[in-house]
Amino acid sequence: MTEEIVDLNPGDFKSDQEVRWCPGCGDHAVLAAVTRALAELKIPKEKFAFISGIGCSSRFPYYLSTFGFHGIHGRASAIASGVKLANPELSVWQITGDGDAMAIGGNHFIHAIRRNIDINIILFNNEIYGLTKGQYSPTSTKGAVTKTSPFGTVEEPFNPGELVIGAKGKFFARTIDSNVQLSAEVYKQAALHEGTSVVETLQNCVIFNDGAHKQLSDRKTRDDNTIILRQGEPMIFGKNRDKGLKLDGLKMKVVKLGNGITEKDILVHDAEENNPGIHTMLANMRNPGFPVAMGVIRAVAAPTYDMALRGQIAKVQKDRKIKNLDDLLRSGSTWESK
Amino acid sequence: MTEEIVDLNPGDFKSDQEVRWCPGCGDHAVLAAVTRALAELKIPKEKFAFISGIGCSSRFPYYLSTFGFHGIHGRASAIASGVKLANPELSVWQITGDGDAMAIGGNHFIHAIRRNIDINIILFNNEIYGLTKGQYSPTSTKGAVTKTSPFGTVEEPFNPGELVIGAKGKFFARTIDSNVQLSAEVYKQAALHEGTSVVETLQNCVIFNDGAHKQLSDRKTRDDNTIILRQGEPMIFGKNRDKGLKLDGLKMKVVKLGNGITEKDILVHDAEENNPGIHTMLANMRNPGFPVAMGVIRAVAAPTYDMALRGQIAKVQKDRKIKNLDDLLRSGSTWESK
Amino acid sequence: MNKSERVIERDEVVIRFSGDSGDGMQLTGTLFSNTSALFGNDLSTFPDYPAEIRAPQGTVGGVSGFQVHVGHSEVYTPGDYADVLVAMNPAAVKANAKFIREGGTIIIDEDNFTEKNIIKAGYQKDPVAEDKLNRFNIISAPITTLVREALKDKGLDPKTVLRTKNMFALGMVYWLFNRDFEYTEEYLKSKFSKQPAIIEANSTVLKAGYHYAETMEAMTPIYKVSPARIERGRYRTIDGNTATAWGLLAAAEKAGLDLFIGSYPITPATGILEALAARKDLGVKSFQAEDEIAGICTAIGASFAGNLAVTSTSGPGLALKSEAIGLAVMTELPLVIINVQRGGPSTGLPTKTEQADLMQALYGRNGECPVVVIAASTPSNCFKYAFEAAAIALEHMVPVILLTDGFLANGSEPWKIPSMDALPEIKPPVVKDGDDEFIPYERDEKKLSRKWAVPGTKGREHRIGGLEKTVKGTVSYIPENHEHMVRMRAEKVARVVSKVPDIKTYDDDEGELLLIGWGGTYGHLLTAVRELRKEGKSVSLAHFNHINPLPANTAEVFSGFKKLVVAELNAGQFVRHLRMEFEDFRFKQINKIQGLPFTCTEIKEQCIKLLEE
Amino acid sequence: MNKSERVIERDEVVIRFSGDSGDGMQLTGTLFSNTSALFGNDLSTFPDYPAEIRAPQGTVGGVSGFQVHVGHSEVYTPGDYADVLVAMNPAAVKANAKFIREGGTIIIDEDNFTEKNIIKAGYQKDPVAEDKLNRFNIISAPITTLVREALKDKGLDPKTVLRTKNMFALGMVYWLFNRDFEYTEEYLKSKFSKQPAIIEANSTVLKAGYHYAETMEAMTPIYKVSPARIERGRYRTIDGNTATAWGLLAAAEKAGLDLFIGSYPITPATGILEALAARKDLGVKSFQAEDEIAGICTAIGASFAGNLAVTSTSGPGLALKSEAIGLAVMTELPLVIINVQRGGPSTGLPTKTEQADLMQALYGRNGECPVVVIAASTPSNCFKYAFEAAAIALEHMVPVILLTDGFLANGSEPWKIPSMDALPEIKPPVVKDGDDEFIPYERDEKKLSRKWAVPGTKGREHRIGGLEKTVKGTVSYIPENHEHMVRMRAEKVARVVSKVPDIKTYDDDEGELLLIGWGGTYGHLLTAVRELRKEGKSVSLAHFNHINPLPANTAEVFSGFKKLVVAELNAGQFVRHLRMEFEDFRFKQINKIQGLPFTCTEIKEQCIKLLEE
Ligand SMILES: Cc1ncc(C[n+]2csc(CCOP(=O)(O)OP(=O)(O)O)c2C)c(N)n1
Ligand SMILES: Cc1ncc(C[n+]2csc(CCOP(=O)(O)OP(=O)(O)O)c2C)c(N)n1
Ligand code: SF4
Ligand code: SF4
Ligand SMILES: [Mg+2]
Ligand SMILES: [Mg+2]
Repeated sequence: MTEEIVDLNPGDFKSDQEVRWCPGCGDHAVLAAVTRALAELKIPKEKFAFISGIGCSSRFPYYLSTFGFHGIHGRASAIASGVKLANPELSVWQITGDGDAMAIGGNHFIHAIRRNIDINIILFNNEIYGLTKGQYSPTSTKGAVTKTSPFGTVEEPFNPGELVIGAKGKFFARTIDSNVQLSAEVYKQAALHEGTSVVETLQNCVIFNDGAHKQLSDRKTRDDNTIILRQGEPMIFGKNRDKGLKLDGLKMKVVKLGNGITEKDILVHDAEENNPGIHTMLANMRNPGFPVAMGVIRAVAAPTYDMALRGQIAKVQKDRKIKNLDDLLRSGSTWESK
Repeated sequence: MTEEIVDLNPGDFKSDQEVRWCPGCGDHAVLAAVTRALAELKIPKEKFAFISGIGCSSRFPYYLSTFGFHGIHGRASAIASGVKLANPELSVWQITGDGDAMAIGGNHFIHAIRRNIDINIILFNNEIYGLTKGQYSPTSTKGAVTKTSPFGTVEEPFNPGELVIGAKGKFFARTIDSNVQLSAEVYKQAALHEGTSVVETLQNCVIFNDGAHKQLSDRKTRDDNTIILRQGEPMIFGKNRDKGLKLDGLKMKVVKLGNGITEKDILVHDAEENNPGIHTMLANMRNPGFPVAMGVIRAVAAPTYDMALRGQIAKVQKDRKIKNLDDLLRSGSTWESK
Repeated sequence: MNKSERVIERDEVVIRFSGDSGDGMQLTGTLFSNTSALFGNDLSTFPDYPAEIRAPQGTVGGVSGFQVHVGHSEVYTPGDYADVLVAMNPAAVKANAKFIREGGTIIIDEDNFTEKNIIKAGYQKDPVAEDKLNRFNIISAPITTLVREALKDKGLDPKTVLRTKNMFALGMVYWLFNRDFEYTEEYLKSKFSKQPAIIEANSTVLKAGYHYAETMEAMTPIYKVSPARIERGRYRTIDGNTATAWGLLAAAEKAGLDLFIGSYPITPATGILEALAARKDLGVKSFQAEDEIAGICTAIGASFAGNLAVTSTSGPGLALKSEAIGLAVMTELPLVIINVQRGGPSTGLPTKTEQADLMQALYGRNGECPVVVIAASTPSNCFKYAFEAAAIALEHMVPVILLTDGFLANGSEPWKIPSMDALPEIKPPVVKDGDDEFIPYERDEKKLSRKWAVPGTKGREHRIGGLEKTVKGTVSYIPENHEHMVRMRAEKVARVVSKVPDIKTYDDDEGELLLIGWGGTYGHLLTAVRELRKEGKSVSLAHFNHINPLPANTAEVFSGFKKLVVAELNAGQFVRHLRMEFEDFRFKQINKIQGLPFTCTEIKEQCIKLLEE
Repeated sequence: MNKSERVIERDEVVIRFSGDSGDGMQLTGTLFSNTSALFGNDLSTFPDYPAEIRAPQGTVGGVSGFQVHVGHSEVYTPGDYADVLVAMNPAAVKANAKFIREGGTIIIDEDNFTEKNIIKAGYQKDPVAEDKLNRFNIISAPITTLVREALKDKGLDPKTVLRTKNMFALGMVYWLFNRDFEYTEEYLKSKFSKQPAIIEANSTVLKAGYHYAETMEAMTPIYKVSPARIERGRYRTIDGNTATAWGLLAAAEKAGLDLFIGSYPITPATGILEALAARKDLGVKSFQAEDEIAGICTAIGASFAGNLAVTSTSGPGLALKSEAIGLAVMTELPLVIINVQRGGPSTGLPTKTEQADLMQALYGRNGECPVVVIAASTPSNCFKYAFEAAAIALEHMVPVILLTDGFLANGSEPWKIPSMDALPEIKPPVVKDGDDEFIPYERDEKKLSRKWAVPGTKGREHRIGGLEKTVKGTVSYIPENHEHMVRMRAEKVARVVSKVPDIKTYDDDEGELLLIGWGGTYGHLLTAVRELRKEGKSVSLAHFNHINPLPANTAEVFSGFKKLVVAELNAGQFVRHLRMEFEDFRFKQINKIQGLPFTCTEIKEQCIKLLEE
């Protein structure tokens, strides 16, 4: 990545295009958080490439003043992989929805993750297909009544974190549109992580799935229903910061602080642990019963595909016999006709 | 599923087609194991439908005397899903390779699993593309030198078990071509399980990846390098059955029996536990250091998509107002022109 | 003067409702249309909206429109120009001014004509001057204020109050056309059955609009469009997507098979999946797949297993299905593939109409891979052609592509409800249990179709797949066998011609110019031709619903005319198909690639030019 | 008599090596070809093998063949009929008997002609009687026995011993054609550098075969095919896939860009990916994608980011790429899409050749979506056309589909090595850093191509995508803009004609019959035409490498002939393309859909018939 350091404001990352999301759509807040994160990265603007698929969320690149590519439905991971491999100097971001990434784009998504190509994936999870006006998605709650499931869905949804980890994911984080501060922070960490980073961003679709994440965004309930994980800190949460997470054998348990239970009994978050066991449990926690985990859940260092490819080319080229086409064309068996 | 009970021999399941795999290919042994399992199911032959994609392994349906469909590359899960939904009375099997299921077919694979459609997937894992003559696959060991990776691959492989569980898989088992007895047993259990069952079958490609699983099949090494899991039994293995598995905090550990460590200290296998924590660890165990787990690793009961769909239709039909097309055509606002 | 004095009797009238995406114009238009249909008018509708769910408020890009043409006699198109435009804001005026008939009426919400909104709409300052609005009869009402007023005692929040503005406009239009509220009130009651306050608010505002119009001095004369003299029988309005879905249901019932649909949502085809997902009462197995490939592949699986199998999509989705269509061709399984065309290429103009997937439907696959291609031509005859597509697929054991388009899919019209008794039986060649050898690719002598032995049928076990095979289904690389099989599959498709009715012309068998069309342009072409004929021009129309195979008498019909002109909403695809098939004719072209239907005016002008050439 | 007395001087000879898939016939054929090429012959090869890795031993389905045509003068095809057939078992005789020239020679391993094997091959009992083998000169040698004998003291296991049988046969053929061992021995040395015992065993057996032939009484006369009089220069043999890969490398070097290939393995195209994966020394970024869609989409991403981007596949893979090709068309990015055609539809005949993806290449996408289509016509000119495809893509900012086929991909021939200096520069319209506004779809006045501002370029940030857009890249639903953009994209492709050379005929500008071909049939058509001309027929050939746009002078060339006959390996696709483009001509057809190349004989026969009509 480039070493040049520049000073830009979030506003510098806004394009002149009219923002076309519905008033009240969570996407607006995500845009604000992303521009904040970008400004903090101190990288020249032309080094950013934002690649998206199709969906409401995938309109995102138009609203940034960076290089942008609005692809086709489901293929953003593949396009972004190509961009990164072609030019590893770029900071490559993928913008995608729960349908784009996990329905039609599921295969490219898990393969990009497995390969650990250094792209930053912001997955807008509104648990619905917004752009096509309200059909269920692979993350819609079982039983969800939508335009294509008038009697309720009969299928269990994916849990993005679990799928990411099952696909060998090294970085997974979660945030919510309403918490711009946290989002900006997490996006920045995703950008700094080398390798594929996935940030599930819980997003409200006011039109077709309003309130899907209400328990997690509402001022009244959010502190009891979510836990913000931070590296090295004990997993404490609650409006009064009086609840914590503890391991009970192989299972996670919510405990109340006090009555002999102190901070020392509480699990300390280690996103850098290679063993995905606890990360999976954290990613899987659901209301009611558990707080939903926010922040960087997993962030494990590992070689990236793009650097490995570069390295292999450099290694082969070091003592290469064939330096150009003329060499190649004349290599092996040839003969002269006179 | 049908109640009719029939008596058939493995031989009754062989078709009259010439088997076209290379001499020595592991696929021959899998065919033998499958016909054994089928015979034991006591289901009439016409109730079986075998669906495959493309690959050496995907030729499988031709060699069975059941209904068979040799599809296109990567799409077997989708075709099989359609067969099962169209006729839930059938025993539907998917035959697929590591390329077919996990490269091009990855998306259909994880979605079939998530939905928990009752199909039995036999995944032939030879860690190579056989039919196209030796390119690496998503399960090839990192660094593998193949026709498309002359300098070694630079990407981490999928672990099928981990991906299956990450995709909400309820049944995952592993077997190896060389152990026909175990394979037959596991295939039968897969068939009896309601919901998607995936059986990773380690298979030797004598031509393009010979010996990939040698440590696990060789008489001399196999007992120390594998552990066969059985429901309710302690996880003991080794040529002398003197080694076992134990939990050490959140990690799996191999211990030697004796010196104070007895069978009671050893983990007891519970494939039916819903929490996937231990199953993932078991599926992830690799040589050296750990034995590779064989047998049924995970088998959790859960509603299937096909039954839920049936149930929903039955429920809606119970007090339906619209019983046929004439009713439908005349429903809602209509008017008479005279 | 009293109401009756100011009545203008009209044969037909075109009304366009337009406003921001959030203004509820699609609903308003639909309610007006259904009310008119119940009244007995013939009609045709055209919804026209942006790709964004809520494009930026107040901008031209965000305008959502719904046009409806109601008539005393038959109506074939939503009309070129509107007699009445409802414009909820300046952007709606800006976007539509060019589509209003000289002297037409514009109803505006004057509360929205603030300077800010005027600028946002792209006017410099003065809409009236800039768009020469004084050519029109402008009815300016403070709708927002009046709505607030009407609901001020109801204790509703301001958002809810404003959301009823469309009902005020609708009320005004009802007065203008002398329509009653019955249908609208019923709709409100069933839609908001759990929110009586909302029902009341909407109903209050609706009446307020009506009464405002009635008492307003500057109000334009009211229009009277008497009921159409249409065939006796029971009617309903239906849009193209619903008609398609129902046609498939009818086919399943007639064939005695379960209906399976494997699809992935895509505009403008999603309505078909949605309409079928709602029909669990009729046992439909609707499967929302993870993508288009899974959509068609689950359908192929369901077809193998004996269901009437369907997959529906739009252009980009059809592209993704190409490989699997080849598999259905090779395994010779019945399959209905519905492609609701939209503007391309790539994502293109997803909410707009176009006819540019014809070549893809004919040729978008590897190898020699012919399928039957059919096109519907009105919203309601989507029922007929969906039924027919299924019948051909099932009886000839062949994949059939049914082409509709965004215009047909979203457009609606009154439709005489058919009786199921009147529809033909469908008899798929299903094989029963048995012991004699089943030969999968043995062919019917006439149709060349193979038989269908579905899993579960005793003694009929067999294997099929995508590799070339012999008649027994055995994989075969024998050169002559391949050539034979390729030719058999092509000939099987060609023989579907036995089910294709002869093409008829509107209205003469010979003449100066034959206008040739296909699919969704029918209404516009027919109207243009009828008008040209009234003007004494020697013009007729041949409109195709069968694209492959073409009707047997096509060449004969062509030979009756001096000039052959193919009109289509693309750069010339059907005309290329005709050039390939009929070397002996020369074809001229009329093409439009604007994401919009033809206007009759355009067609007439071009025909007149070509007649004079 | 001594060797020289029995020598038959021949202008050209066709040899076919055949045996079980495991018998090493592909290697044997390749070694013979390369040896002959080094000797100075011109040649053309045709490998022909089953889809299974090891089809069942001893059956006709399992026979793997390699045919090579060596000549003193120019050689354009692998030959219709073999002069010499090496048949390692009865199945090989059964499969090939009809492809041997009357009076030709068959070398068999008599140890393999057991009753069991004879029956397995599908003979009732007696191959000689059943296939009338006495028409041929049969050299029956106990090869298995002799090989065992030759290696009996080497301490090798029996499997390894038997694996050298092919070298015995090759030794016999070397004697027959008087060739030396140098190349073969060098090959063995480098291939088995770590197993000296294997090198020795193969070399021993090779010589044993040679000496056996030399001393054998019944041995046929030996053939002498003198070196070809070919142009001076340095030569190598090259197959079509390697030539394609290298052509792309040459283009990347000339354009000064990195080469990126995103592909998914598929027969018969995999060789291109493999050849490029091996070129890390030249910095190639080869990416084996998870499927074909990811293959093209990574390539599109790489193109956006400024690489020369390529994706390679065969028919079913091209079908999967259709949607994404539309994206490349819409974003107007340079992209080379290589389709190595094989037998279709669906999985079809994966290892066989065919030309049935032409319509898919032209039309297999949603919307109005034209691309440039080019076809190579010999194994070695795949280099030239791959280079050209890249040059057009880069300079005109347009996706280009390059069609080759299984016959070209696997076939090989001697090739005069070009010098990089002699190849033209490639100048993509790359934009440098800058502050003035960058307008993404501003077009070059002549070519109508847009400029290429790649991420990382300061001040050139912009957004593109698959929706319709204005010249500034802003999404636009404006009707007129859409029509304009559709026409611009089409016109841009049409203007590539400026890079397309005029079509030349072999050999006259006018005459009775013009045979018209395209792509991989060149050698066969040319040979047939040359032979017909020798027989005094007024026949010429126009062979097309440029399919879209077609050469500017096409119509002019057509007008010089009375009869136009289009020959292709499909049911008639190029002929349909010509019918659409040239209404004024009538075309006749010669078609073959058997997974095999034409034979010159077939073409000649059909031309003569058509001449007489
Ligand atoms: C190939 C293809 N299939 C389907 C579509 C239609 N489509 C557009 S966006 C979308 C899903 C959108 O859902 P999501 O990705 O969750 O994004 P959101 O709109 O919710 O942000 C679908 C099905 C398409 N454009 N292209
Ligand atoms: C659409 C498509 N892409 C690619 C291929 C080529 N292809 C056939 S099988 C195969 C991979 C085979 O590997 P695997 O699934 O592991 O099966 P195996 O042969 O190893 O049993 C590939 C790439 C194809 N037939 N179709
Ligand atoms: S439909 Fe939903 S996701 Fe889309 S812009 Fe509107 S609120 Fe946002
Ligand atoms: S190539 Fe490998 S996988 Fe395929 S049949 Fe041969 S041994 Fe089996
Ligand atoms: Mg969504
Ligand atoms: Mg494999």
